[in-house]
Amino acid sequence: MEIQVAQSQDVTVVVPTGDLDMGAADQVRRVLTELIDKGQLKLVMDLGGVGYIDSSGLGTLVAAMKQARAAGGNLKLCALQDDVRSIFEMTRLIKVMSVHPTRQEAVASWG
Amino acid sequence: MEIQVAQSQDVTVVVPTGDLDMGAADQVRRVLTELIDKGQLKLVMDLGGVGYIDSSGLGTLVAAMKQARAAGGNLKLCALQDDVRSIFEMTRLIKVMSVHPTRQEAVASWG
Amino acid sequence: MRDGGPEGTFVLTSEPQHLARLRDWLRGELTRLKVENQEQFGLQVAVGEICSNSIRHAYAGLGGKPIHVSVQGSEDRLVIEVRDFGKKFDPEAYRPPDFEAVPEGGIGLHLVRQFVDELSYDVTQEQGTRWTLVKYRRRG
Amino acid sequence: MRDGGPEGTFVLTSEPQHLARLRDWLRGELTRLKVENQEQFGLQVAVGEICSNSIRHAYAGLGGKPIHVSVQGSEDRLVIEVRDFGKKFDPEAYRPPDFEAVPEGGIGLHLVRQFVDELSYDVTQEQGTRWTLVKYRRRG
Ligand SMILES: Nc1ncnc2c1ncn2[C@@H]1O[C@H](COP(=O)(O)OP(=O)(O)O)[C@@H](O)[C@H]1O
Ligand SMILES: Nc1ncnc2c1ncn2[C@@H]1O[C@H](COP(=O)(O)OP(=O)(O)O)[C@@H](O)[C@H]1O
Repeated sequence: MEIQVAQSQDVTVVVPTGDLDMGAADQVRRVLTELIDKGQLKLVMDLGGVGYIDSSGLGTLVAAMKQARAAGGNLKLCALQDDVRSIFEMTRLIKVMSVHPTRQEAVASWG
Repeated sequence: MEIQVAQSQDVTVVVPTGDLDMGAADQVRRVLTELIDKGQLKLVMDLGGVGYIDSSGLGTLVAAMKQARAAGGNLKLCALQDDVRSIFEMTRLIKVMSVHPTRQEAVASWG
Repeated sequence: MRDGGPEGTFVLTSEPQHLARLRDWLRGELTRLKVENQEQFGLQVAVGEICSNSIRHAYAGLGGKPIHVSVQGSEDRLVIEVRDFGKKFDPEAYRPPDFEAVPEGGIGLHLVRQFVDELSYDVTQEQGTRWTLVKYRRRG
Repeated sequence: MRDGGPEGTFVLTSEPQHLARLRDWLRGELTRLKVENQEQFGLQVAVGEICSNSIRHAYAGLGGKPIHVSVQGSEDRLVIEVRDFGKKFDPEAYRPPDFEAVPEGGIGLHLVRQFVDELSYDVTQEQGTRWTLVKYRRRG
């Protein structure tokens, strides 16, 4: 999995490309934990390039969200593909996480 | 607290009037448990006459909802007053319970 | 139960039945102190919860025990005090509820069930598990 | 890792990195069996979760262990089998996740905090607790 990190004012946008499965979960966890540890707490994850996610991937995102929230920030999501979105719905995570249609809206939601 | 029970086809509508507080919770619990034990599992609680609810009242409704769902039914709510609705929102119960604007819609939702 | 005491205080005993009368009294006080109507409900809930806790936790549900409630208003704030005389609140033990709780485990098999019509396992093997997933075909 | 074996079967070893190749293989099989495109994603997730579980639970994360996957299609159904040879699944211990989980306790003080600006307690008394609720007044 390829992971790019972009800065949009004080918001950090993480852009993974590929499948967010058990094989990629560790890598994503490391990237997110490092950002949070460095104090980059306004995080957006752009899932536009992610066509597959499983419970390991979800677990990684939830853990990072909790970590960011505990430190006073948040991890928001945007640009979910339909299949990926269905997984967030089945697990009710869609109600718990902050999910935006586009990257622009996710970044703007920080105000 | 006054509690009326009405039958609308195979749906049982429970209509409490008064404050659903710690002092009323036991009474409501008894009525709902008795209905569920008798196999009346399609339950609607019309809260139109309830102007006050506290965590004891919420706990009673959640317990009855779980009991009904475990037996294959459900406890749905309708006609929440604004103040009462705000309590369901603050505790996120609004997302967990099935809440309808009117009694008619709640009954119809059983299909 | 009595509700004597100085103006602005209310004394109830620890039966849940008295909570409604407490709320009525509180509404009167708040109105006297010119608290807006839309704020009164929330304060009733707040004081009601604190007193319910005194009944349930400090007095373990026992009746006949005293709870004192007082309300004072100044220009910029309202101060409400609730006092019980039972078991003490232990802040160390208190954990706020986690409304964002998400099931941490067990999501995998839940997802599997969303996508197949039958899920079964055969654990009669010496070692390991054999899982069988069946999906009915859609006609068309 | 090898993916030999009879047609319709795939053998992988228990490294998470192989799951992507398993999914590619599965997609090919499902296409061959004329499974609609929109159903393929769900079946990939289902089989992926079962195999992740074999890696994580049956083999405790250890690599190099075998997992066998087979797909068979008949007129009315697809049957997918996944087989591991590690620790067995224990259905007795399995509890499905409760997505309707609601915090059972601790809602009282949470509600109090929604409605007041300060909540404090003084537990220095001999007995019991004194709670102080402060609400700022709105100007206007
Ligand atoms: N192949 C397997 N071998 C042994 N135990 C398993 C296997 N698959 C699942 N389990 C058991 O079933 C439980 C539930 O699995 P699952 O729903 O996927 O959730 P999770 O993997 O997050 O715990 C696991 O925690 C594990 O105890
Ligand atoms: N007046 C009190 N005296 C002693 N303990 C209290 C008191 N009020 C609250 N507590 C403690 O604080 C915890 C949290 O209270 P609360 O948020 O109202 O939830 P709940 O009453 O549902 O447990 C209680 O479980 C209890 O242990």
